[in-house]
Amino acid sequence: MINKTVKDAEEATADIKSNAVLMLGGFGLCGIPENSIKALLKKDISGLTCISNNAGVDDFGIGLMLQKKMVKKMISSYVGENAEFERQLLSGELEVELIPQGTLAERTRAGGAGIPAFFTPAGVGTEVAEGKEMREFDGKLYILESWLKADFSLVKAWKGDTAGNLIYKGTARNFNPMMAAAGAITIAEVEELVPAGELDPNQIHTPGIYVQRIFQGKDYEKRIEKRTVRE
Amino acid sequence: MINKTVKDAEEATADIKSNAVLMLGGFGLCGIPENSIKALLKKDISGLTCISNNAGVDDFGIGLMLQKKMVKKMISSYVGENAEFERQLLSGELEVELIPQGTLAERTRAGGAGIPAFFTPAGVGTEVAEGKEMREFDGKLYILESWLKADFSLVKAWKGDTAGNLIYKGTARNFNPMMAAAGAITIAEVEELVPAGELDPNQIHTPGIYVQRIFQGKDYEKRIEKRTVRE
Amino acid sequence: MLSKIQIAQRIAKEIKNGQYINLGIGIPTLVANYIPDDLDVVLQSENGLLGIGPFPTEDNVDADLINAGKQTISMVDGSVLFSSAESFGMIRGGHVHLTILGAMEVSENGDIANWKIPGKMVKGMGGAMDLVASAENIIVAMQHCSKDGKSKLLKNCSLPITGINCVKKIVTDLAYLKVLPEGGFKLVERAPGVSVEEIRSKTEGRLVVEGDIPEMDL
Amino acid sequence: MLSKIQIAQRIAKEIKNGQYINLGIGIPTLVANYIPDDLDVVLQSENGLLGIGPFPTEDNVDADLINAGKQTISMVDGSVLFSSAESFGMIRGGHVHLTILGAMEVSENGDIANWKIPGKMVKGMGGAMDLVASAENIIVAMQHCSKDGKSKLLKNCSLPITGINCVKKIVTDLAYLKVLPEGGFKLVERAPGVSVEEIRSKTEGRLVVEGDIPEMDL
Repeated sequence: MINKTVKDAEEATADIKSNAVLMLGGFGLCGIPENSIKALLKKDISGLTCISNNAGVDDFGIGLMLQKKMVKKMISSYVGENAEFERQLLSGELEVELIPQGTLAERTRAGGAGIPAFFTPAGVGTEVAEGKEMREFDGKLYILESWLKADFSLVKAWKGDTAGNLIYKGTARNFNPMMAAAGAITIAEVEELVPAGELDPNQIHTPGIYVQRIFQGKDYEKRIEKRTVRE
Repeated sequence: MINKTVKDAEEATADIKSNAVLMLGGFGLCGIPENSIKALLKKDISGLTCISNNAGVDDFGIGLMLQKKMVKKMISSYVGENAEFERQLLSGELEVELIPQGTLAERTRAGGAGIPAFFTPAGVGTEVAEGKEMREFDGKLYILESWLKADFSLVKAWKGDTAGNLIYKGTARNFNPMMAAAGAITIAEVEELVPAGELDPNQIHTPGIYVQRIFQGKDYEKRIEKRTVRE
Repeated sequence: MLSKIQIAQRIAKEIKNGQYINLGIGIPTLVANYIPDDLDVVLQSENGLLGIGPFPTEDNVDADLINAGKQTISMVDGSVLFSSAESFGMIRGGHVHLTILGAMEVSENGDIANWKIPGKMVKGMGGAMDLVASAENIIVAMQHCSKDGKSKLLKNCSLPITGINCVKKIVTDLAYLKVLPEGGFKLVERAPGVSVEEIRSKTEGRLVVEGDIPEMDL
Repeated sequence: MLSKIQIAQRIAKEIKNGQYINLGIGIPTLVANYIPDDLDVVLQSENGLLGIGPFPTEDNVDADLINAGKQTISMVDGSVLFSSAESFGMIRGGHVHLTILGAMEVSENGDIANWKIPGKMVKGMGGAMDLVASAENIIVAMQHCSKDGKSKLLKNCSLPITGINCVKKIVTDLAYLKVLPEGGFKLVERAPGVSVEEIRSKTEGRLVVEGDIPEMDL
């Protein structure tokens, strides 16, 4: 079996250069590639395009990359928890493309699965549909959306093996599986890395074929945005 | 949790009528809904359209439905193991639509996922592309294919729970998950039916939302087409 | 006039046995508390969960288990986890029967605006455009008028819209209304103590009133 | 002239470390036996498995574990199972690097025909059209001529085609050839004891011969 293991986040991200297109897994702060983001923050790069459902918060996740002005453009569905983001956007330093969440998920899935374009009903009649081809199927209107791919995809899983097979936990799965498949180089960080053969082949969420580099991350903070408990 | 349990295959298939469009899971004889097929064979119905990757063999699976002349049309990727199939096809009794296997899988996935059409490279320049819209993306040609849906999907899983959540085993997964999602009524038969809550929520292949009826099957034959062992 | 909780209570009565339901942030989330015990329904969270349970106890908080509003949650027996692509496949494919969400404006032909206010920071549409383009039944929970007194039930939406011809029912602090297929808000029930005249005066779009309009039974 | 096993052996030498490979039925399946031990590669079965192992022992035969040729198989450490949609997503998405398959005809511009003979029972294309439309590298394993002596390396395919401009390399019982981007079969190696003249006489399409053509080293 092909061994995808690298030492750490620094080695995994060593060849990510300025102006690269990145996908980053996660929903809010849940399931984000904390180690890879930290490694990027140590690099002197900028002009990045980041495809991620959200943009982190001011002091965590992609928010830290925004603070360092590494990001030229965000492609997201919701970016509302971030003051620095708002400042850069209003000042014109940052470009933002907002995409319906399901369309973002499906365009990413299409990128990994070799589907260059597909029709979806999301956004028909809204500004999202402007300039896009529209067509009717069975009496309902749909717009044509194209695939999304990345130079590098940074994903986070719960467990992984040396062959790159990944298992996510809870709702930390979210965008990670599609992004893993849509990256030319996919870097997976996992909480627990085991030898190939230890994970049940029937219970793997992301087949290792999509993963080029894998490492065991460390010091996960796993911040909670809205800790809510029963009364 | 919504309980989808029915008594058996007869109850599950009771309202399947002549001229219905059916999807049947399985690859060859691996992962086919044996119990539901047996129940259909007891019914006096005909004119069925069957969407299934293969058409069984002469004396098992969909082959038995062909013997009983219940099938008007097969939509498949490969149908080569069946003498009665060949006879009916050559005599004009049976209509056959052949679809590339990946396109069959993706069209079915699209049916379940609300994507009415998508572009795929499979079949460009071949008779499969005849009459279809063709378009170039990034210098490569693709054809437009549409979704597939069914009145009833008959799927087979290894384990299931009363909420309709399914886990498949080995390569018996194949087309079953996409067909489960693409049926207006999806009937799942499982080797082991457990109460909701007993399966790990993180390890379910087909979410119960796609399944309308579930029952524990019996007397599985699991025939092997080509038993091949190490020398 | 209904409180937010009463709006949620009224909407809860629209839920049918066996439904899969997506609840938006705000009043819609409150609906979960008032679903009758004799109904078996399943709540979907579009970030990848079917079967939302109650908020966790302090000991069971798990950073890897949140809802679409980013709150920590729990699961129930029969819950299932999946990816965002699978989740929106469910939504677009019509497997989620009912979506309940808030709105800034609804038009008399069922258009909804709830994601963007010109001149204010845009946060994004999240999953709202997918949800309103997909579910067979969409119920809006909102105040009848904005804070500055303007009707939110309009002839045409003035704000950038989220989806067209999609809203089926609206429950406000004043009334329960259905959007007619041919256009127009059909008044179905009045909030206790609220007159048809008041509802009419606060509804900019075409209001259809036929016969006696009963008060809500909460 | 090469035996089927020798064709498989020659093709095996084209495999590179780290590749994910799909092997078709027939000679391509034999290739698995000759992959050098020092290479780490993964074999894909398009019915839903990455990491095909050897055929099972009698005790380990499992009806729920077959390859795309419907033979019982085994798995290896690191294997993973998935659906047909995921499987062909991998194929179309270019994640499977190399496809090795048989053919009835190949044209000098890389078209392949291998699924249908007019007048005979059509069995279907299975996954072949997806595979040839997708992989960056496609190697054909076949006899140079049909049983009745006709060349299978043609100017244009006469049979219904499976895919266009896709075949990159061909290994036959007589030769190893590359399909040139501008069209034509470039002769790279001769089978032991086979002359360039024999290959030329049995190749209907444009054969490109440059310099000395070495014999294969098997």
